[in-house]
This record gives sequence, structure tokens and C-alpha cells, in this order.
Amino acid sequence: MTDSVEFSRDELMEVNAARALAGARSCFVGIGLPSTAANLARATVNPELVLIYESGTIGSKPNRLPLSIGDGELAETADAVVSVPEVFNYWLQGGRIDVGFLGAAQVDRYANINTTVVDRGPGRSEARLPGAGGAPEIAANCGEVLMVLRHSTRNFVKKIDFVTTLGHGSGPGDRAELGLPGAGPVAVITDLGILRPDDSTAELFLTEVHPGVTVEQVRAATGWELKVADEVVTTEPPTSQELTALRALKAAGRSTAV
Amino acid sequence: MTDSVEFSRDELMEVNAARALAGARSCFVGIGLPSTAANLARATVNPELVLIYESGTIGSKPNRLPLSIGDGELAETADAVVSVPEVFNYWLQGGRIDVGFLGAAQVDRYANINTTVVDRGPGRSEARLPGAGGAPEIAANCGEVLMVLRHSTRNFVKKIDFVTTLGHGSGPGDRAELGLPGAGPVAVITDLGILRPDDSTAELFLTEVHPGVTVEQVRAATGWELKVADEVVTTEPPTSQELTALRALKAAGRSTAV
Amino acid sequence: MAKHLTLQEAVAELIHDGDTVAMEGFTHLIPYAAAHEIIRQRITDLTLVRMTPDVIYDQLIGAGLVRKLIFSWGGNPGVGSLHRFRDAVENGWPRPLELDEHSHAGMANRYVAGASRLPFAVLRGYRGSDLPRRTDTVSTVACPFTGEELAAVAALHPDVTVIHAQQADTKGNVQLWGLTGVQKEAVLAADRSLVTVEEIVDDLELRPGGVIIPTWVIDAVAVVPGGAHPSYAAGYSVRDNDFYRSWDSISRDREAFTAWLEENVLSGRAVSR
Amino acid sequence: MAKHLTLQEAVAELIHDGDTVAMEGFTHLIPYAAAHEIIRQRITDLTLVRMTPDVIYDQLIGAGLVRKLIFSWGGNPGVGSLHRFRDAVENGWPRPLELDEHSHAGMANRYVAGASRLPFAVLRGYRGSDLPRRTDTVSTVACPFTGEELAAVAALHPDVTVIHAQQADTKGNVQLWGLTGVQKEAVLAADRSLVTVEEIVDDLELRPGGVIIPTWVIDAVAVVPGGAHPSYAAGYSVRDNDFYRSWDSISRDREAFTAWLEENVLSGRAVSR
Repeated sequence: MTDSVEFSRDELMEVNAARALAGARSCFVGIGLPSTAANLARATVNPELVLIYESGTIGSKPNRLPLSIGDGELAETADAVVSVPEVFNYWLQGGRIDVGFLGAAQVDRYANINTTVVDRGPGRSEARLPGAGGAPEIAANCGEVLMVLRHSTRNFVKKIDFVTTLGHGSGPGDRAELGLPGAGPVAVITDLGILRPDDSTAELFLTEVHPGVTVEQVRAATGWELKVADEVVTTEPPTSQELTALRALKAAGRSTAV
Repeated sequence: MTDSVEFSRDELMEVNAARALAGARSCFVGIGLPSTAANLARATVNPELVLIYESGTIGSKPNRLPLSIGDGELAETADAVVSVPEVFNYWLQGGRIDVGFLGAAQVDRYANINTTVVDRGPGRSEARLPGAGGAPEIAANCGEVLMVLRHSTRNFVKKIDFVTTLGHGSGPGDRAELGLPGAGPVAVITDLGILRPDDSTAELFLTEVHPGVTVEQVRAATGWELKVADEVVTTEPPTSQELTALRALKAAGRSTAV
Repeated sequence: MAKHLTLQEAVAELIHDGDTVAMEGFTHLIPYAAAHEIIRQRITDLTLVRMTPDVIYDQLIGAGLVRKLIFSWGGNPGVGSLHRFRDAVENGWPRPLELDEHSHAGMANRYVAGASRLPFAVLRGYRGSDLPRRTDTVSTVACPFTGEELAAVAALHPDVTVIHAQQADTKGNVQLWGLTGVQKEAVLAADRSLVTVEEIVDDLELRPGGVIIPTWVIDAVAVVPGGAHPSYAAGYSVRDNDFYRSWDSISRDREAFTAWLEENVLSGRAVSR
Repeated sequence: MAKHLTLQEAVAELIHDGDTVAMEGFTHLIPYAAAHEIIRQRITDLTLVRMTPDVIYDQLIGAGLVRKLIFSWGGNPGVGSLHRFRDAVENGWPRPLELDEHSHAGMANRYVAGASRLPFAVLRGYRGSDLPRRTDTVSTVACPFTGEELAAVAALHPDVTVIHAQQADTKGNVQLWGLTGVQKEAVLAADRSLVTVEEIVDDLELRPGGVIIPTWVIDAVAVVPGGAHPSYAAGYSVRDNDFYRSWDSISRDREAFTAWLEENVLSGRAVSR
């Protein structure tokens, strides 16, 4: 059902990221955009979705968007709180999580992720990013990986300067050869559309665009020559229910620093 | 201070085992005689002694003798209850425990312990004992080891049929060569007296007898040619305070199966 | 998500001939009722896993259902020998029993490796012991940083783990408290899991020392009040030490044991006090 | 046994120039007050260890006291970059900062190995990542049972670990609850430990989710109400998200940072809201 309401590019990204979690049982949630998407999914397409945060909360049901991965709300609403070693060893590495949801600073055509350093050219030091966090093992051990980030040639680059977290490596078979248990990235959801890995090459290609976005716009915002599906589908516009839920979550999140 | 009260051989053993814990901060306690000794120590020479049981209780302060290592009393009176993997990995292997207190089925002259199988001669199957339990790692990782068992040629044997738990191996240097962090057995307390390892050979020799026990009696109850200290000391008889505390603990233990 | 089943249904659905089954609980919360249901259903050729086989496995072994035992301490705690276990090992009655024998530290770490989906765990253990000579699940690894050689133990991956807990909620989330032993690891190491509980509550309220196991890692929950007897469930019952003491004479004799089993388990009645 | 000391005494006694110091707390219970005392005492040439360096280490780095950082994620959670951290790494201001960089799973297991007195830990991690190229504390081991190659990480053994907790009793036993992160492991991995607490109580009453650290593995306890601000102590305070947001502009500029440090830390006053 579509409604004639106004929405932003970011909201298109967030709503479609939430929709991607329909049917999942459990999700290991990175902070920021992934957390927005996962909490919106609980409010819309997947009320029973079990959220796991790396701070050790299992089954968090926050009513507002946490600013950080360790907000009190996450612990207070959780089914269980465990130690950080336990969440990584028994739950993530233990193969208990269906979907890992990650953001990224830089992504290449095989959905490999860089969140460590960016080369700024000769004579200049590398630009420092926050680092790996939980991402390498989330991407390795979850059943599958979803990614969400804004689309630009700064983020979608021909070659990443540092492989923090392996997506599909240099193509099909790389994950299996490295013995990575999970299927790896299955969708990259942006503010322009959705990219998915090609079954035979594992290279990301454009399968969906959001309403009002052209294939050319996506190509222009991608740092490599982006392949495009034969039939690019236009995603359903956000419903008023989705937008209401998303805006309520964000409003609650902004008013918590009391 | 000695008193003219009656006491049994077992009580001599138990009282002397408790005295051996004077000054220790923490003790990893096996069930049976070691548990009796450790709880008596808390009631007499060492009220602040921290008892750790392999069921995961840290700082148990039972008012009665537990029948098993997992009696509710141990958990209810503990400072902390942790998982079984944690008690073995963080606390025992972590090098946090001063004294390990063990019983044994068979002991040899180097205080090696067999609690696994006893050879019954040709044509007969091995006699089955309970097995290792926590002993191999208790003996390896505690600062030092105390042992308590009744004295007989069945228990103190020339050669044990199976090394479940290493004491001093085949003599000095064996523990260091194997990289065992703790000092190993420092005293074996029996119902006849006390054996200690010789500084230069690591072989157990008789250093103390209990009141009324002769050196010859101990030699006769030992399955190898027992060496004896130049001056064998007679242990102090139990005080009335020690006996009262011991008997109260046992009486309370017997009356708990309600 | 855990299904709410009767004990009979749950055992029939989850446990099959030839399975490797772990029934954990360190003195506390031992799932006796589930073991008795296995005996009644004559599920056989089992490989049983348990740190402290205890009276519960003495019963399963004596009933002739067990092919192999993976364990670290097989006694009647505070009482003495497990006579059915000894009879099986020493005399092959009612059938031979293969052993895979470890220390407690080794067994605990084997469960940890299983729960962590690692093929092995590392510990400072077994040094100078003859135990590694009798098993192929202890080996060594060298530290790649210091060169030190350490013990390695193979991961445990039971087909089924069975535990007893105090409470489940209507969704099948489980809470246990008191001594919680190695139960969480045993559940997470297994392919399937069954939890018997004292009672179902509308909502679990986290207790001091409480361990929560979420419904989505459990296959079935069955309500069995007193299902840990003669062990105990903190907050619900006390350990029946008299039964443990009486087990010594019941189990010492093959006929006395068989009669006890017939009367107390196979007839479907609860274990007598 | 833990000694009850003032924060000033405890920091002076336990933390020295050149030490490796871990200050843990995963968003919750971050020991800010202790970090500020380190800054006031100008304890320098530190190697700092922390999974999420966060604003607390941005302050220590900016103050020029840090030689090396061992970490896995260095950002201002939910806000953006750590500008003092970036300035040190990218421009060497106020001094160069050496990095030993890991993933969260790797860091957590490095603490576990330290607490377990093992030289290394094994995990299914780092595969396909460039991280191992920039550190000598990641390697591999082969499983002696399956041959599978797994990641190995070197144990962490800080000279001192500092944490903040809700309560200690008069004997120095400590209880924390809510998100308890990797604090127990960090304390047990260290040679010495300091715990700042919200309050002293006569007897600790175990809370749901409570973690007890016994007094005999702690060196000093110091009472510092609000000592986790701008992070929080569940049951005592809420996270000061506004401060975290405001840190972005304070820390972006060297002079603004230096002025903030002078006014809020070196002058001895509490951190302003």
C-alpha cells in the first residue's frame, strides 16, 4: 500500500533496510543505520525479530533509537544480558545469528568493507577511521549479511585501501576457500537503491532503485562501472505506517539525553 | 593447649588437615575429607579462608558439611557463583588459588595420585575407580597441594597402576620440566601422621606422627620402604575447641537430608 | 522456538537410538525424569556425555541402553562407587561400556569449544597424567607466540542435550539459578535440546544468579515438577541425600537394581523416596 | 584484599609511568574519574588497552600521556570520529601514537586468555581481513584433530586494570550489573586492579544480572560517586548523550580541547555537563 506522503532519501534507505529483515529470526546489529533499520523492522515487518548487540544484549526491544551500542535501554529491555566474550564466542561464532547488519565507510564491488584507513595520496598520512569493531566476525559468522550506507563515489570505490571485513573477496569461492561459515553480503541498501551480488560472479549489481531515482544517478554515485539488472525494479514507497514508526523511533531517540 | 578428651584416628587426621590451612587465603576443595578439613579450618584456625568448589562456588561458608560438591548450602552461602568452565579457567587455571586440597585412592612415594583404575592381576579386569574429576588441574595450578587420606598399604603403594594426577613425577625437576605452575604436594596428612616431600629428592618421608602412633605402625601401613625424619615430631592432640567444632560440623551434615 | 510438549512427546521426538546425549547439571538440576522417560521408551545404543555421570547414568547404564560414556568423574557423590557403571566396565553387564575419559577442566572446555563452534579448546591441563594415553580426544598445540605446548581437547557436539531448569515462560524462554554448572554450554553445543522445568510462568523475572536461555535455541520444553529428584531445584526442592545413600545398596546387586527399575521407572511411577 | 583508598591515593599507588593500563566498560561504567586523576598526576608513556577507546581515551591521548593504543574500535559512539585519537595517529600531535589494532572478537578473546593464564586464544576470526598484516599479535594454529586452521590471538596482561562499578562492600567485594562487558576478564587478566564505585554498602546483595568480583583479586577500591560520567552507572545515572555530542566540537580543535582539559580536569573540578 502506498501513500502520497513526503519522505527523504534517508528514509527510503531506512525503510528498505528494515524490509530486508522480514522473515529473519535473529539479527546482530551494528550501531547507526543498521540499528535504525533493525528497530524499524521490529515496529513493522518483523515484531518478533531478536536483536543482538555486541555490548552483550540478546533480545533487546528498545522503544527509542539507542545513540550508542551500550545504552541502558538495550540492557533493560533485553531477554538476556551476557558478557562481551560470550556474545562473540557462544552466540556470534556459535552460528546462532541469521543476519548481520553492517554499515561501512568504503565498499568495493565485491562488498568488501573498509572501516580502518583511507589513503590520501603521496606525502599525506592515511586518514584514520574507527576500525573493525565487531564487523569481521559478524560478516564471517552470521547466516547472511545486509549492509546499509549512503551512496556516493566516496563510499562505493573501485578499490578499497584496506580490507577490514571480507565480503566476497575477489569473487565466488573465496569465502568457501577461507572457510567462512556464512553466505556473506546478500544486499547493500543505499539511499538510491539496492545492490545485490551476482550469483555467478559475486559482483554487486543494481537490482532496485527507489522511487524517483534513475539508474544513471546510481551509476554516477558508484566508483566503478556498475552493472545493472536487466529489469531494475522500483522499490515500493514507504507506507504511512512505516514512516510514522520510523519518525517516532527517531523522535524518541533525540529526546533521551536528559 | 591440649585437653584430656577422647578422639578417634579419623579426627586426628581431620584436625591436622584443618591446621595445615592456617595462613592460606584460598583453597580449592575436593569433596569428602578435604571438604571436612577446609570447613573445620574456617571454624578454627582460618575463619577468613576462601573456599572454592568445582561446582562454581567462590567463598562458600557452609554451616554444615556438604554431602556433595553441589549441595545448595554451598551456593547459598557463597560470595559468588560462577559457571563450571569459569571456575576452572579463570579461577583455577588463572592461578588465583593458594592451596588445592585433594583426597586419593592410591598414592606413591612421589605423591602421584591414582583415582582411575587398579590392576587386579592377570586374568582379571581392572578395578574401576571414579576417575580424575578436577584433580589433575587442581594439582597443576594451585600454589601448593595438600592431600588427606587414610594410611594403609592399599592406599600407599610402591607403584600406582595409573597416574591420574601428577604429584612430583619421578622426582625433583619433573614438575618444572612439564611447566606445572604450582609447587605440587607439600604434605600428605593421614590418620597416622604426616608425610612431606624431601627437599632434595621430592620423595615423601615421615615428619610427624599423631599422639599414640609409632613410627613402626606408619612403616607397616606404607607400601614402600618409608624414609623417616631424623626427629619425628608428635602432633599436638586436638583441642576441645577443635573437636567440638568438628563434631558440630559433622552432626549438622548428617541431619540435612530432610 | 521451543515447543511446549509433554515429556513423553519430547523424548520421542528429540532422542533416537544411537544418539550422543548430554544430560547436564552439576549435582543440582539433574534431569532424572527425562532419563527415566528414555528408559521407558527403551531408546538404546546411546553415547552418553556428562562431567559427573552420577546416579542418573548409573540407571541408564544398568538398563542396558548405553554403548559409550564420555565423562570425567563417575562416582556417587559423598557416598561411593557407581555400581552399575563399575559392573558394566569391569564385567560387561548388561553390555560392555566404552569409555572416553577426561578431567573436569577438559570436559568443561570441550563443551565451551562446542558452544563456540570451534573444533577444539586449549587448556593448561593433563600434564604428567596418563589420561591422554587412553583417549584420542586429547592432544597438544604449540602457542604461536611463545612456543609453549598446551593441551588441546576436541569439541563436544551432542546430538541432544537435556537439562532441567526452574522456570520457562509461555514462549519457551528458560531460567535456571543457583549452581548453573555447564548447562548453557551443553545446550549451545548440541544440535537439539530439551529442557524440563518445574513450572511455566507468564513472564520470566530475572533472578540474582539467574541464567536465561532464549527459546530460539531450545527445541522443546516439558513441564515436569520434581523432574530433578533425587537431585534438587533451588527454590523448589532440597537434595534427597537419603536416596543417594540408599542407591548404594540398591545398585550393588543386579537383581535389586532390576527390581528397583521395574517398580520405580518402568511401571511409570515416580522415583520413590 | 582490596584496600579502601581515595582515588588520588589509589592512582598514585597502582599506576606508574610506562605501564600498560586497561580501562574497560562497554559504553556503561566507563571509569572517567580515574582517567582524569591519571591526567592530573601526569602519569605518562602509557600503553592503553580498551576495546572501544571512546572519549575517555581521546582525553588521555590528547593530554599527551599515551605511547601506544591496543584497541578494536576507536570512535565516539553514535557521534563520529575521535578527533584527538585521529590527530595523534595522523599528525603525531601531541606525540605519535603506536597502534595494535584488532577486531572486537579478537580483543575479547585476548582478555579471556589473559584471565585464564593462557598465552593465546583461538577463534574463528580475521579471515580475509588485512588486520593481521599490521600486528604481530594475530597468528594461526591448526586444530590437532581436524587440521582446520584458526586464528590465534596473543593474551593481554595489563599491568593495571581500572573499572567502575556500582557497589563495593566494606571488605572490598565489588558488584556491577547491567551491561558488564569484559570487565571481569580485564580485572583477572591484570597484575593489579583498581575499582571505583558509586557507593559502599555494608553487605552486597546480589542483583539480577549482577557480577561479583571478590575483594581478594582487587588491589584497591575508591569511592567516586558519578565516576563514570559522561557514561552511566545503571541504577545511579543515565548516559549524558549531550556531552558525547558536544565532545565532537570540543575535541576537533587543539586549543578548544586544551582549554577544556585545563578547566574541567586539571583544575580538579568535575567534568561539566
